[in-house]
Formats: sequence, C-alpha cells, structure tokens
Amino acid sequence: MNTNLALLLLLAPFLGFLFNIFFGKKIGKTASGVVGTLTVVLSFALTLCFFSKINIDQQPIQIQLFNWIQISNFRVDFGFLLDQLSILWLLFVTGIGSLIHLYSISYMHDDENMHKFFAYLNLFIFFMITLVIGSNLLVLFIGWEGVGLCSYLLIGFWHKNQEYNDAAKKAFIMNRIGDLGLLIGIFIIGSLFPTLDYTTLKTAIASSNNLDISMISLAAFALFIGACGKSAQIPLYTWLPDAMAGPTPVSALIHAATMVTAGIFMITRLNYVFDLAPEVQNIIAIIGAVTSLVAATIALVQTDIKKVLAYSTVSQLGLMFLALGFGAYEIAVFHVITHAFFKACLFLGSGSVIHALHGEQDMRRMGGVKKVMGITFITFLLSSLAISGIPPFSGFFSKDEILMTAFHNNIALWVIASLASLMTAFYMFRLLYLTFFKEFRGTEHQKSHLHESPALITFPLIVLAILATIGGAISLPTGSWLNGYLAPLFSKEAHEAHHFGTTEYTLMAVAVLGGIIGITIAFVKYIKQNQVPAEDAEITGFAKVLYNKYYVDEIYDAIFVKSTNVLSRFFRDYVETSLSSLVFGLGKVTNELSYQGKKLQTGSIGFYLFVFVLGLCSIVTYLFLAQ
Amino acid sequence: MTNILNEIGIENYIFLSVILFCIGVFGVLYRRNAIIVFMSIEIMLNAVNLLFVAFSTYHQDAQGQVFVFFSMAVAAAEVAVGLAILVSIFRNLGSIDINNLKNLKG
Amino acid sequence: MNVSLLLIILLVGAFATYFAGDKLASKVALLFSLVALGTSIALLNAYNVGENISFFKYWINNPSVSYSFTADGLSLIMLLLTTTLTPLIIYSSFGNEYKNAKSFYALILFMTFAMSGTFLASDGLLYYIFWELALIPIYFIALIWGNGDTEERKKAVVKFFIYTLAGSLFMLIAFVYLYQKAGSFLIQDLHKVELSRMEQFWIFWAFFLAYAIKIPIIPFHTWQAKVYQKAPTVGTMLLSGIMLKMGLYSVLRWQIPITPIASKTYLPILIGFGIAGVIYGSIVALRQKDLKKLLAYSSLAHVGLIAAGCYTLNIDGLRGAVLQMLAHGFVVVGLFFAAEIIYRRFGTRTIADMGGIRTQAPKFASLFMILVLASVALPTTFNFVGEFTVLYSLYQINVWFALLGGTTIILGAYYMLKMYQQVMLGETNSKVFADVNFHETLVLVIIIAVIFFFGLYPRPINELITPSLDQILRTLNRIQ
Amino acid sequence: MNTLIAIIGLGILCLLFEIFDARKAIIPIVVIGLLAILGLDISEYNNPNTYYNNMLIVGKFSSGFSGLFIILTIFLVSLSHKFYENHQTKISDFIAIKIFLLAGAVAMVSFGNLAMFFLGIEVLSIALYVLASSNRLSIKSNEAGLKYFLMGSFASGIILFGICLIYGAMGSFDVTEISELSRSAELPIWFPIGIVLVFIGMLFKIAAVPFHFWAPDVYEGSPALTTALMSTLAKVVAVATLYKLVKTMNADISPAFQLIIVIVSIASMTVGNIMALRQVNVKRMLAFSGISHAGFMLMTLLSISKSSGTLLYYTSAYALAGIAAFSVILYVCKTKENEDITNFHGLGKNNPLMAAILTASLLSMAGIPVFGGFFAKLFLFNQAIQAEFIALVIIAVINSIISVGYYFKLILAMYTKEPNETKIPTPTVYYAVAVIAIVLNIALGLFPSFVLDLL
Repeated sequence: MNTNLALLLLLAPFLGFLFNIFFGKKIGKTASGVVGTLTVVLSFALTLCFFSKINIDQQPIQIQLFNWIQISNFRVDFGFLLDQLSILWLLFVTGIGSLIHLYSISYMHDDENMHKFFAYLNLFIFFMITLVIGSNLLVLFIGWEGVGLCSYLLIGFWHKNQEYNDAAKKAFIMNRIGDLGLLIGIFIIGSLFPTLDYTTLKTAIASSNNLDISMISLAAFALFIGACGKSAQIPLYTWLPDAMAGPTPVSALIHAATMVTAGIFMITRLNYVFDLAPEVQNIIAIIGAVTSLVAATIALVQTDIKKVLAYSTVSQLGLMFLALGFGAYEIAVFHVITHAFFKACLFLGSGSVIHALHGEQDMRRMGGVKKVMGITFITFLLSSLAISGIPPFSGFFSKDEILMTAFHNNIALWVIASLASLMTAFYMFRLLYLTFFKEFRGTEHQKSHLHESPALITFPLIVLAILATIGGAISLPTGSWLNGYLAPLFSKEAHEAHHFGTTEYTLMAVAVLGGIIGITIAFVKYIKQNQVPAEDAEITGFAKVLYNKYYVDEIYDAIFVKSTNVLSRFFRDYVETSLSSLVFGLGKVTNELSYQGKKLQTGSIGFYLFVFVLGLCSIVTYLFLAQ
Repeated sequence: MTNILNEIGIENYIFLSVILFCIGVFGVLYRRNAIIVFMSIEIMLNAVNLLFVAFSTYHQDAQGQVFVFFSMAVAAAEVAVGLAILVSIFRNLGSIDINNLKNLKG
Repeated sequence: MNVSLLLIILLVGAFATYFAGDKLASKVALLFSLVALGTSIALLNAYNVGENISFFKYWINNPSVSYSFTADGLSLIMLLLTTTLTPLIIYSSFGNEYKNAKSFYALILFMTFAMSGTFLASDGLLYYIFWELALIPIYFIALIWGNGDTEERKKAVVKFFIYTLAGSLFMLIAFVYLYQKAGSFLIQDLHKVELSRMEQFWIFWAFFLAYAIKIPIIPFHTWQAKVYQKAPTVGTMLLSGIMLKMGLYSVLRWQIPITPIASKTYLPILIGFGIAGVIYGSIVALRQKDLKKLLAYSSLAHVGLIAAGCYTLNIDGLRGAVLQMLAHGFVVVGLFFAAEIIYRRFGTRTIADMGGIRTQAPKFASLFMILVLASVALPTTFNFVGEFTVLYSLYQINVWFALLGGTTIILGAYYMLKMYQQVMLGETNSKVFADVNFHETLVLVIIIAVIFFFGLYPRPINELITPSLDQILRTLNRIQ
Repeated sequence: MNTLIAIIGLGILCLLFEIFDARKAIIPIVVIGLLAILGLDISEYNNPNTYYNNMLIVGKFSSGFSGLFIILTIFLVSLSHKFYENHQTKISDFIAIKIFLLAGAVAMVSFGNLAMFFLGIEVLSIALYVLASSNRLSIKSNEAGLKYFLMGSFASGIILFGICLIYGAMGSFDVTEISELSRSAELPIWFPIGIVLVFIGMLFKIAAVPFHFWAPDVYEGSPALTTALMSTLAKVVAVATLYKLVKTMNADISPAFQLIIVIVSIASMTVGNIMALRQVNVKRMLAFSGISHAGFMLMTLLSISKSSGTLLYYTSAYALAGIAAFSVILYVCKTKENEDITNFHGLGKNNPLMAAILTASLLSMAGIPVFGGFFAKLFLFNQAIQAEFIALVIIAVINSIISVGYYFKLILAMYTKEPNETKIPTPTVYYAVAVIAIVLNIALGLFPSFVLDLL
C-alpha cells in the first residue's frame, strides 16, 4: 500500500512530463498546463497523507524496489525512505511547486512552447522528489543530477538566445564540479562502512567504536563541496545569479525555494556524519557567513530586480549554512522553510511586475506601480518584511534563531551575519521603493499597458504571502513544534539549550533594530531624497566593484575557462600534430632511405660485379678470421 | 707415371689457377668490351678446369677429368647463347660496349 | 548448438550479401545480422541453462593450432554487443546510397564475423588471425566509401592500417614465444605457463603495443581522429562501437592473466596512461571544428577511463570497464548516427555551419539531447553505472586517481554541452532541417531504450559477467 | 628419376610438334603431359631411391619440391599461350625451353652428386638467359639478357671453382661421401672455402644482398612471362637447392657461418623492402620484394635440421601468390608498353575480380592471415624463435611492416584512382590461372598441415 502510494507520489509528475512531451502540443496550452499542475497537486495530496500518518506514528517508511548497482563490497538498492525530514521537504516542494505551476499557466501563456515548459517543470518535481525520498546516497545522486539537468533545460528554455544557453551551461557545469565532490564523498563513505543506505549507515556509525575520523572528515568535506555547488556557496555561487535568465517561475521554484536547498537537505540527512567532523563544520560555518555577507554587499547595488533577489537568495542560503556549521540542523531547516515561502513570493511578485511591464527587469525603469498592482504590492511588502526579520513575520523567528546560535558559538560570525541581515533589510526595501513607489520611470507605451496581473498569478502570491507572514508559528522560541517533529533524526539533543534570558532578548532587539535601520536608510535614500540608482556608465569607486560582483566571474573566466581553452588549442595545434608527425616521420625516413638507395642501383654491370666480389671477399676473410 | 705433383706440390697448381682465376675476374670487372668480358669468363672457367685436372691426378681419380668435360660443354653452350644475345644487341645498338647498357636502373 | 554456428551464419551472410547484388544487398545484410542476433541470444540462453556451447577441433599439428571457440559470460556479452549493434548500424545506413553496395554490406558482415571470432577464439593463434582479419574490411570500407579529399583519406587510412598492423605483429611474436614456452596456443595452457619477470615484461609490452594502438590509449591514438573523420559513418560506428572494444576485451582476456606480475608492477603507470587519456581527450575535444573529430576525441577520453578500469585489477574495475564498454558502444554509435543525420540534411560536419536546428527539429533535438546526457553519464543512464563503478574502483587504488578520472564528468559535460549548444541551439538556421524520419527515429529510440533499461537494471549483465571476471582475477592472482 | 626422364621426353616432344606443325596442340598436350608427370612424381614420393650410383637421390624432399615446380610450370605454360600470340612460330621453342628448364630444376633438387648439381644449375641458367632476352627487338630485353648472362656465368664460374676446391679436398663429387668425410677427418683449408664459394654462388642465384643487383634490372627488362618464371620458379628452385646443398654438405653449421646467414638474410629483407618502396614499375617492385622474401627464406637455414617442411610451405605460398599476381599483371599490361603502377589505376572498377585477386596475392605476400603467406611467416618465426634468433625475428617483423607500405601502394592505385581507359576483355586463361593459384594459396592457408607435413 505504502509502496504504491509512494510510487504514485513519485511518478505522478513524471507521467505529467511524459504526457506533456508527447501530447502537450496537441491538447493546447492551457490543457497541458492544467495537466502539469494537477499531477503536482496529486503528489502534494499524497504527501499530506504521509504527513498525517507520520505525525500519528513516528515510524519512518522504508521501501525497497530492486537491486540497482552491484559493488564488490556492497550493493545499492533502488529504495525510498519516507521519514520526518523527507516528508517535510516534500510538503513544501510539492506545495510551492503546485502553486508555481498554477502561476505559470497564466505567466507562460504567450510562449509557443508552453507544453515543454510544463514538461520540464514536472520533470524537475519528479527529480526533486527522488532526491528527497531516496533511501541512499546514490538515489539522492540521481535526483541531485536530475534537478541540475532540469535547471539546465529551464534556464536555457528560450534556447534561441545563446547568452541564456551560456548561463544554462555554466549552471550545469558548476553543479557538476560540486557533483564530483559529492561522488568522492560517496566513494569514501562507501568504502569506509560498506553501505550508502542512510539508516544502515547511521547504525554503522553508531555501533562502530574505532572510526577513521580523518577519512570521515575528508568525506564530510567532499560532500560539503557538493552542497556548495548545488546551494550556491562560495566559491561555486556565480551560476545562480546568471540562472535568472530562465523564466521567473523557474527562478522562484528552482533557484529560490527548492533545488538550491538540496545541499542543506543532504547535510541535514547526513548530520551524523558531519557531527563527527567538527573542523569541517567550522569551515561550513565560515563559508556560510562569508557567503551571506558577500552576496548581500553585491545585492546592495544591483539594479536588475531578479539579480537582487538572486543575491539575496545566495545570502540567505549562507545563513542556513552558518546554522548547519553549528550543528543546528533544525534551525537551518526552519529557515529553509520560511525562506521558501517569502522568497518564492518575492520572485513571483517580481514576476508579476515584469509581466506587467512586458519583460522590463531594470528597477531604474520602474516605480509607482503600486497604484495599479495593489495585491502584488501587499504580498511583496509582507514578504519583504519577513525577509528583513521584522517580528512577527516568519523570517524574524528563523533568522533570529540562527543569529542566536551564531552568537553562542562565535561572536565574529555573529557580527558578519548581523551585518548581512542589516543589508538584507536595506536592499529589499530599496527594491520595494524603487519598484512600487514614486512615479513610473518607464516608457509611455509600458505605462499605458500597466495592469494588475490576473487571478491565476495573484492567488499564489496571496497564499505565499500569508505563509510568509505566519510561517514562523511552526517553531516559536517558546516550544517549537518543528524541533519536536525533527527530533528523531538527530543523534544529539536538539538546541533547546538557550533558555530565554536577557542576552537572548537583547540579541532579538539588536536584530530587529538592525532590520529597522536598514529599512530606514533605504527609506531616507529613495523616498526622502528620491534617489535613483545611476546608469551603468556613471557608477564609480567601490560601488562599481560591487556592481560588477567583485569581478569574480571575470576572474574565474580568466583562470579556468580561458586557460583550459588555451591548453586545448595548444594540444590541438601542437601536441596532436607533433605526435602524428612523429609516426609519419618513421615512414618518411624509410621513404627517404629508399630514395637514396635507388642511386645505388646504377645499372652498370661493372659496379654490380664489383660489389659481388667485394661481398665474396669480405665473407671469405671473415670466415678466416673467425676460425 | 710417378706423378710430378710430388715434385711441384699441389699448392703451386692451386696458386697458379687461383691467379688465372683472379685475372679472369679482373678482366670481367675492368674490361668494357663484351667479347673480352666473355673471354675473361672463359679464363676463369679454364683456370678451374686446370685445377680439376690437377686434383684428379692428385687423387688418382678420373672423376675430375670427366667433370672437366662437363664444364667445357657447358661453357661452350653458355658462350653460344651469350654470343647470340650479343649479336642481337649489336643489331639494336650498333655497339657491344657494356657501358651503353644502363637503361635499366634505379 | 555451439558458437561456431554464429560465425558460419555471419560468413555465409557476407557471401550471400555479395551475390545478392546492389539492389538487395542492404536488406539481405540486415536479415543475416538479425539472424545472427537471434542466434547469439539463443546461445546466451543455452549458456544459461548450462549447455556446453564451446567448439573444439584440431587444425594444425605442428605448431599445434586448433579451431577452439569457447564462450564465457564475458565473450557472450561482447558477442551480444556486436550482434546487436550490427543490425542497428546496417539499418542506420538505409538512408544513404552507396555505389557498389553489395561489396560494402558484405564487408560489414565480414567484419562482424571477424570481430565475433576475436571475442570467441580461445586459441591464441586463431584469436590473432581473427584480430587481423577484422582490420582488412574496415580498411577498405574507410578507403573506398570514405569521404573528404582522397589523398588525405588515403594517408590517414594507410597510416591506420600499418600502425595497427605493426602493433599486432609484436603481439604475434609474443604469442609465438609463449608457444615455445607452453607448447600450445590454447588459452588455458597459456594461463598455466610460468614466466620469469623479464619474460613477462617483454610479453606484456608486446601485447600492450597492440592493444594501446587499437584501443587507442594515448600517445598511440594519432590515427584515430582522422580515420573517424574520413571513414563513412558506418565505418566509424563499427570502429568506435565494436572494434576498439576488441582491444579492451583482449586486455582482460589475454594480457592481464598471462602476465600477472608485469600487470601488477605497471598498474599505476597504466592507470596513469588511461587517466591522462581522459583528461587529454576531453581537453582536445573542447576545440574541435569537425563534429566527428570531436566525437572521436570524446571517445578517446571515455576509453581512457575504461582502460584505467581494466588495469585496476580489481573486480569493480573490471566489471565497471565491461559495463562502460557496452554503454559506450551504444552511445557512441548513437552520437555518430546523429552526426550522420545532420550531414544528410546539411551536407557538412563543420560545427560552425550548424546551429539553430532545435527549433526546426524538436524530435531530433530531444533524442540527440538524451544521447549527449547519456554520454556525460547522467544517473539512470547505462553509462553512469559503468562510470560510477570504474571511478569507485579507481578510488580503491588511490583517491587521486578517482579525482583526476572524475574530471571526466566536468570536462565531458563542458565539451558535450558546448557542442550541443553550437550544433543545435541558437537562432533558427537559414537552411531547412527536416525532422528525423521513421528509420532514423527507430534506430535512435532503440539505442536510447537500451541505455535506460540497463541504466536502471544492469543486474542481468552483472550476473552474466561477474563469474568470468572472477575467473580472470583468480588466474591473475595464481602467483602471489 | 622417371620424372626427370619424362620431363625431358616431353621437352623433345614439344620440338617434334614444331616439325609436325601442330602448334595449336602444343599447350594442351604439354599441360596434360605435365599433369601426368605430376602423378608420376607423386608416385615417386613414397618410394625413395637412388640412381646411377648416387647421381640422383629421389626422396621426399626432391619429389615434394619437384611437384611444386611442375605445378608452377603448368601455370606458366598455360599462360604462355596468350602471351606469345603474336609470334606463334616461336611458341614451341619457348615451351620446350621451359620444359627443359623444369628438367634442370628437378635435377637441381634431386642431385646426389656435384656434377649433377652443376649441370642442373647450368641447364636452368642457360634456359633463363635465352628466355630473358627472348624478345629480340626490345633493347631492354637484350640488356636484361646480357646482364643476366654475364653475371650468371660469372657466378657459375665461382660455383665451379668452389666445387673444384671441394673435390680437391675430398677427392669425390658424391655429396653423401663428402658429408661423411667432412665430419670425420680434419680438412684441408680449401674445403671450407669451396663450400663458401658454392654458397655464395647460390646466394647470387636467389638474389640475396649483396649479390642481388642483377635481379631488379633483369626482372624489369625481361618479358613479363619470363619475369613471372624467374620470380616464382627460378627463385624457388634456387632456394630449395641451396637448402639441400647446405643440409647435405654442411650439416653442422659453425656459429660464424650462422652469423653470415643472419646478416645476409637481414640485409636482404631490409634492402629489398626499403628499395621497393619507391618503385613505379610493378615488375621491379616485385623483384625487390622477391629479394626480401629470399632473405626470409634464408632464415630456414638457421634451423636446418627440421625446417624443410617450412621451406616447402613458404616457397609454395610465395610462388602461388606470385603466379596469381603475375597473371593479373600480364592481363593488365598486355596492351601497355611498360608495367608502371599507373596502368593499374581504377582496376577495382574496371575488373573487380582481377583487382581482388591481385589484392589477395599481395596480402598473402605481406603476410596477412588466412592467406598462405601469413602461415609461412608464422612457421618461419616459430622455428627461428625456437632456435633463439629473436632479434632476427623482430627485424623480420619490422620488415614485413615496411613491406605493407609498397604492397598497399598498388592496392591503393587499384581502388582509389580513376581508371584511365575503358576496360579491356580478359582472356579466360588468365582468369583461370589467377583464380586457381589464389584458391590454392588460400587452401594452403586453411589446411597448412597438408603441405607442412609432406617433408
């Protein structure tokens, strides 16, 4: 029973994909969209069943399908594990997924390849589910690469534009770098305790008394690199902003809510491995903090509405990694969920604006749309408050938890994180003001066509906004449902530790204050003084550096891409040719010899006989000397 | 006949015929006129014949002398063929200098 | 029923095709190749029920040589690969018109015959004979029906022939030497023969020369790209799909077990060669202007990894190598066929002249995409199973090997996606590109089906090959 | 014995046919006669015997090789019909000469006495001089004849001198006596010299380096059919005789002597192959390839005690391939004035069968499997390695790689070049000979034991 349900849950989106690939064009755009959406909704419904089930009896559900890959010392089964974590993840993957499908029906309606778009979205959901419910690392890897593929397909969805294709390629390859790390991690784990299955692995670690910590740390580090690739952490984050080339729903679903959180999922899954490697955890924490700050600084000056959101995503993910670094997995998960709500909402909101402005993404060409786009504005406002950590919105609770943990473990990182969140508040409201307030700065034509988006777009916005507002409820500082729910997963006792004293309250105050300061600065800058960000040419000084993202892309390009291509050209033009001429050379030499030899064949009898006699004499004399 | 080889010694016969043979060889090597080259070859063969006879007396055995007849017959046949070839060459080239025969080479 | 039947069918098929005349040749060839496929499946069946399908008959008494064909799991799987790909390859050529078709298809069948013989022969000399025989048909196929400027083609093909022949002649010497030692060419006797370290090293390198040129392992690969480019696509498919597997198969079957000490001593060097091939091939592939050449270099990279797997001398490496051989066989045939499909429409193989095809031919674009993904070893494709196993075996030797070999998943993705982008994507092409017709679709779909089926369920193959691979490892470790 | 007599009888018969003016009948009659003689020879195979107090020793060796010679002669004779179309009057002479040549050949392999040996050589050589220059009006043919004649008779002189020294040392021409004596008593210094001189004379006949210079010129100059005869029959005869000579008179070869053999054989292979690379005239190319093959055949002398079977196998494989190749060459160059490679352009299109046959025979010479040539080389290498001449084998292998270079030049010309004129009709006899020869060659490859175990 469970098996069939689980399979249905998994395969429903896949069937949707197949249906849309083969019949999508025939049945027309809306129909294909509806089909795509319904399949995801179905999965969502099934997830809810499982969720209710697991809430009653804490029993995780194990499903083994068949033996997949056979390795000398262990074998990998095709199996699923439905426990608290995976079901929780399924909830928002399928939930937000179905909302975004719904949204896309209207958003993508002008695109002639809409059925393909839905096919890819369904495929993505399918792979994401695989990633989440896989019972071992290799099934996770299927999903891991699969979502990478889908993000490739969707980023490059408008494949006539080679720049988009470049972005897609970049995303795929950077992910692959991470994947190699993940693979190596899998190898190490597989050879240490011959299994890749989560549950058996957990017991194996728990039972064994002499663990090779150094190897485990190496494994943890390798896995973390994988996570960096997927979850866009330093140094592998540059693909995410470029990924905004894809349609906005894609950015909302894949590059904000679901796929990018896969890294956090994986680390939380393997918390028992990471707990064994404290130094790796430190690295994770540091990387997370730094990423959050760097991304936030870049976001300060971006003018493309989606770029800002992209960098804010990177920064938020950084915060999550910070939490993971301190072993506060449930807090990271908490932030993942709340972030999924408000970030999805923000992206969809921006999408609705872009939609209204016929694809205009530059904030300098926007402004004042709040008059016509009321709903969009409200939802956007709520989510912005949430992300800026203003109580009582969801973001406040999750972010505050993270900051608190940081404070308790490492002041320096706490400072960095707080700075990041202050900047977050600033740039979010900068975005808000520039987009919705003041006068419209775009063309007349655009102005005339300004309109509120249709219900299909606004409905998801509203839902998400509500969630973003109240989402914090699942883990209130006083008695957290989430921590209780996730408790079975974690070996050591969850971080209920910091009972609420003065420090905690001051910290909260500081955090909130930071948010408010950020908002105020933005308000002063863009409402009071009515500034508009300068045109690209006029940007100077440090702002220019920030505007160009610290030139990281350029540096990577120079170091890796260029050098590889130079090497490739060198190999092609010199090494290859010289190698082959080496082989040809032998032939040439013999040919030359033959050419010279022909001269010996003079045709004169005298000479022939002379050589004859010479040979005769030499042989005879040699024989004499020999005897 | 108490054979004279005892006085002279077989070696000298060998030396003599070797010398004759070498003369023949050098003739073949250095002369350009085909006829003379033939003659030189004949000298070689006859040097050998001489040695045959010497050996046959040395061994008191007739086979050697019989062999000489074979070789003479063969030599005659060879020369006949050779002269025939030479004639046709003379018809075509108007000369029998073997230096003119260098069309086949390389 | 024994394996010789299959060989007979193929040989008869070759002649029948020749005498069928140009009109019917292709059909007859396809028919016979399908019959061969059926036979090999029947053989597999017989093998599984434990019937004895090997064939033995004395041939020459001194030196004692015999017609000895034995089939274990390894040979059978290679046989299946050959007999499955051949009909596909023949069928894929239906779109083209060949002059003097009867000889063309006859040669294809003859080559299949020779290659099957190579996989089956268990007598050293017999094996060598088939090994050489396989060379002649491909030589003529590439020479007569190849494309591009004749002079260049001649140069490339003759180089290929002489180069490979040179390699294999040294193998012949090694065999003769072994015969002196063992007094027989039969593989089981050759496995028994005890050789001194020195002898082993010489024999090892003699074999290595032959195989390194055939596979090819760098730096012996210089013939490859040009020949792949100049040969007709059918020839390229035969070469890359089946023929280079002959080399890898021989490494497992002949080289490693006969010279255990040497192979153990040189293990790191050989793996180094393989991995160097992976990186080098991938990097060179990045900047190729000709589609077939690019694919040639990609296949150089892949076989590098396979070779590395073979030389790890552990069960994972061997198993992964075999799986990867099969996977690569199918994928590379598919990719070359895709190149051919484009050539049929655009009459060019220069990547620069392509692009913007996807909008015109969505079906083809999707099929091609799947092939590309398979060749970059996306999970659930057959290639992933092989690549994962090989990389894991490399990790068991040394983590750095795994890391360097693993770069294939990055670089591979790089050049393949770059290629796909330049060939398929971008602004709609001005030239008209008709979408794939029924024949073409069928071929590609079959290949893709195979790739995914075994990508998800490689178990039957594992169960088939594992015993014989274990056997090989036992022979390998007979001297400790 | 009877074989020899019968052959001579047949030769005389040919001359008589001339007198009775029945030229049409000659060739069929001769072929039938030769077939009969072949049967006779086979009957002799099983009852070895000696005649005329050891003048002739008929045994497995002699009758085996004689059989090969006879077969080759059958092919050559049946080819001559078309070849001499335009001067019918001479035909009986040419045929008769060939028959007598065969007689000489048979005498050479079955000699039991140096006199017989010498006569055999001379009969063979003189016949060849005549055939080489048989095209009187062509200066090339004359030159070839004269060159061959001069150098040949020079070599005969050397051989004769050698025989003489041997006789001087042993006091006998009987090979069996000589070999016994050579083992027992300590020998006068000139005995080894004699052996060496005879050996060198034979090296000249098989055209081994450095006594090979005549071969390319003579092959090129002589009429194609004669070249065919030289490169197949004559070479095989000479090698067989050399082998028998060394085996009977010098059974225990001194290391020094072995070294000479090794060096000469290496030199012959290498020079022959390398020189062949840049030839444009096919006959000339085959001459050089013949030189290299002579080098290969010399390897049999290194394991002389048991390599006679191998030698027979190698020679027959080589000769059959040669016959097939030459019958194609004759067909192609019938109307041309020379035998340049350009004449072969596009043969693959004009006449696929002939092209295929030529390809097959070249592959056989290059030593590609299933053709006789491959097994010949294989057995050769096998024995050489057994006798621990691995270095020599490696060089031989490198040489056979080089040889592929020029064999394939011809194949390429046939298949990749465009034909430069319309196809010419093929006389069926050429087809017949070519096909039979190549089929025999392949059969040789498929059932090697049949020939290998004859001796």
